[in-house]
Amino acid sequence: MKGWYVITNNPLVRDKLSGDVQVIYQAVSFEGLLREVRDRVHKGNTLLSHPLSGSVKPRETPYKSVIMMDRKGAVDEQSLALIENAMQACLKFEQKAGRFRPEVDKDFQLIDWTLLESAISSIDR
Amino acid sequence: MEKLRVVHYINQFFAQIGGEEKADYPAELRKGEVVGPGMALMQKFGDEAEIVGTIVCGDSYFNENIDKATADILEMVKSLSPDVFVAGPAFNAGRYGVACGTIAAAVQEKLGIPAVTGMYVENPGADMFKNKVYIVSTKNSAAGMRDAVAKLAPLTLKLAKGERIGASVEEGYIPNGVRVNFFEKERGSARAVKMLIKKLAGKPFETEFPMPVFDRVAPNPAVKDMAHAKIALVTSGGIVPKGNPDHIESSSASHYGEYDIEGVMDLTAETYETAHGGYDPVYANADADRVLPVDVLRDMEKEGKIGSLHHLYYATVGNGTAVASAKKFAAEFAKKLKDDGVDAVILTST
Amino acid sequence: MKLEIGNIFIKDIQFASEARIEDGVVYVDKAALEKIVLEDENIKSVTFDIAKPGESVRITPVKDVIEPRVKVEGRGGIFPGVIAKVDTVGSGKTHVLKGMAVVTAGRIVGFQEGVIDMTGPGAQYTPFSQTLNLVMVCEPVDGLKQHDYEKAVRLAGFRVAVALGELGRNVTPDETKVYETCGIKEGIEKYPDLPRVAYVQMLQSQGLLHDTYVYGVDAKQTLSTILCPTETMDGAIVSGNCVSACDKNPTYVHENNPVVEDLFAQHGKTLNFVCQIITNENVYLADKQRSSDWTAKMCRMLDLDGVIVSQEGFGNPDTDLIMNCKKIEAEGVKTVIITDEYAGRDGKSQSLADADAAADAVVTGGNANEVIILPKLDKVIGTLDYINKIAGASEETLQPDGSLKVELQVITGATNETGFLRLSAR
Amino acid sequence: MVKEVERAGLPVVHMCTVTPISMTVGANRIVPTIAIPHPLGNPALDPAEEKALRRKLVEKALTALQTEVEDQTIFE
Repeated sequence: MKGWYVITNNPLVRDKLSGDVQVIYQAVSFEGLLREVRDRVHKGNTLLSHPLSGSVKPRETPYKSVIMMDRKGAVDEQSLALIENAMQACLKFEQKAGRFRPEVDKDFQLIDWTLLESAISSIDR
Repeated sequence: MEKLRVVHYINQFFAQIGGEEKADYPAELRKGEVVGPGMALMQKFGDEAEIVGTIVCGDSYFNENIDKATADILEMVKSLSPDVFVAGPAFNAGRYGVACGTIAAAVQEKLGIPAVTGMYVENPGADMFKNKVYIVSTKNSAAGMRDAVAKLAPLTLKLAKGERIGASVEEGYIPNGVRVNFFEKERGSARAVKMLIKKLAGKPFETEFPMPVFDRVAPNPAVKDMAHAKIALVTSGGIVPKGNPDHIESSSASHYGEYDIEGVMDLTAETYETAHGGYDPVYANADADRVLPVDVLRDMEKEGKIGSLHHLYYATVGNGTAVASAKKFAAEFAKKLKDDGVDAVILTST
Repeated sequence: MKLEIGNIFIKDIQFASEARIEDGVVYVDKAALEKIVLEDENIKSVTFDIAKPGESVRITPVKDVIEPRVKVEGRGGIFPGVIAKVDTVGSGKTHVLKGMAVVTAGRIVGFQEGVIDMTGPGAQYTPFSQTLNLVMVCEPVDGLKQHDYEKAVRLAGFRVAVALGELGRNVTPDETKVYETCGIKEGIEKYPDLPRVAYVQMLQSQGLLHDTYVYGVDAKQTLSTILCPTETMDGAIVSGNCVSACDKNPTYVHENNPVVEDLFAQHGKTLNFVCQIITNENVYLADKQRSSDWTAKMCRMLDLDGVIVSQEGFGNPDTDLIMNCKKIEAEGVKTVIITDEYAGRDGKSQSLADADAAADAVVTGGNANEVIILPKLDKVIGTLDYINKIAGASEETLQPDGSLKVELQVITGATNETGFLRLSAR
Repeated sequence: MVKEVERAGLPVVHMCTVTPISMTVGANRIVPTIAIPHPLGNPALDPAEEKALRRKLVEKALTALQTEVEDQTIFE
């Protein structure tokens, strides 16, 4: 499949994937990343992976990686509903990201990476 | 132990003053008196609480003098410094229900005294106030008094004591949009099996989590004479005068903006912007006509294609999918538009 | 397929030099179990402890809970494809050490969750306050990667549970229950007037700490498929899921799936329990699409009248749940779905991340954001180091008096979405 | 919101990019627009072309308002 890319705020994902696939890395918050994804959906890009992947709660983990398809044109309804619902869901959780000790940060990065990896392996089949 | 103090509100009918012919009876405080349904409540309160005063007010009087009646009754309630305020129950009496809801909500909000009422689920007051005060669900006529009091009295005591209020099914109030946990008698899987058996048999069943519902409103007749029609603009795209003078919040649509565009021919980057946090604002900030087409409508006004563009427009921020909160204030500005003689509305969304 | 479950009621667990079951007491040989655990060179050390209902004990962070079982007749062994060799299970006879559980605990990642309180207000929210728990805390060898650590602890728990189950092989059960389903044609002939019902179980399958295994196969690499419900009673499905403590399914829940049990209770009476359909909850959207398509298709091909759909986990599985529900209903098959809610601490937020009018019959396990105070308990098994670092906990978690102010989501099983508990919300 | 305006007795046309959402929120007269961040514009065009595009959409909206409908209708 062509035209897909990963958008992430997770440095581990950036480092793991660099060179192999197109990665857009932005050093923003979890919600900042969802906002960026939303703007891209508004431009016609579609989601290939779920923006609420994983059971680690929004605002707990600071990291998020999403796979998108570069596409221009009409807004994809499903992508729009998913990203809007995901942004709504964030508001329900207490802001905890950043309160963990530094070594836990690596764990969050790893979990985010493995969730993404599982989605990428679905594309690569 | 001192008894908890309760003030009770009822209408002219339950005070046995009279029916419709006495509905203009003004608000009256009967200090130390227990009237009508108050007797049944007192019985249920036992030693724990007592009604220290009853306020009687005619339904027409209340609804026709709503501001004065509310203010007067608030004073009466305040003078007795109760621990809790009870209104009704109103069963299916519409104006009584609205009065009970209005005054109970006002007592709670203005005086900080917990309040409760009771009515039939289809009473218009129920929909209007269920999210503001606890409304015990009653039958549709006063024949259900015993049942109503059986739920109302214990909830009143809990509120007076400041105890945790359980889920709607436990306490008997009309669901108020706040999800509260409680333990069912059976585990979830057994409840699911029972629900499925009922659903398969075509019998009524009750979901534990109602999905958001979307009702419909029938379309209004078309505009006959566009060349003389007054057209108004409304947008959920958050277009506001530059600087966002009303501080419309970017996400939660808690209020709306009303802006005068008298003499405004074109929205520019210098004069208008978006307060909406739900989309990339770059394009709307560069030219807000992209969301609110004032420029084009001014041209059409000049050309006589439309009669006129209404001098006020209304703006909210709201995601396409999150509509519930917008309902209340939309009703408010819709009424203003109607009163201002607007013929039709163009509503733009991002 | 017909399976006989022989329950051996366990009244107590004690450490002893000789492992055995006598008069309902399980005597555990710590040294022997330690050897079994340390077979895995990735585990440096293990400590065992016992927590009984009513004791002032808190276990955290919990990884998995497992019920010891042993296959005494019929094909295969417990946890096929994982511990026993691959062979179809679900028939013959199985003995169960009823009333006890093996609980694996220990830090795998720094934000891990899972609290079991054996007493106090927290106890009523977890089913595992009612079981006699043998708790094992495993320490990894230095530098072990999280992947390998998770796997090591997961498998060690199963090995210990199987070893304990083995003690019950020759014990006469206190109670015997028989579970039997029929073939398609047989069922139609036997129960011509009963509605045909299946159980659709959604399995968490997203990646590290979010995985489930079916006969040893990672569920995210599976297509939706059919099981005989008795297969799960022999451990056909095991948990590798350590996140979202309140609504993940520990292996114990798979072995004792309440939907399976309660459908069996009605089997042949008010309904014909045809089969169990398992489907996954992947991250990739096309997978969600495919899996829900297949599930709905099978519901149709099996000529079902109704299904119960259970969910696992938070957030994106809401999308799978609604997809399954919508598509199955569209096939003319009636659904009841079981979920839980994240309605915010005040209960006012939208509970699910997805919704549809087709989901008109919902059972809820309650609001996982609801706040609860857990008083200080005398003993902690595992470590409290992470308790104020887990989901649903926050800075003010640890109160001055030693109590914990947390959301229900930290408690293992609190809002379980197979309907394991009585908790609900309105 | 669109429903409340209709409820007040005013014919209303909903100009919106994602028409299924418009259907869900109960609009009766719907005109599809260009894109979420710029429903009535297209920054890729030059200003005159863009305004012409907007004019066309608004004309469509006026047509919708002048058309009797019985049910939810999308004016493509």
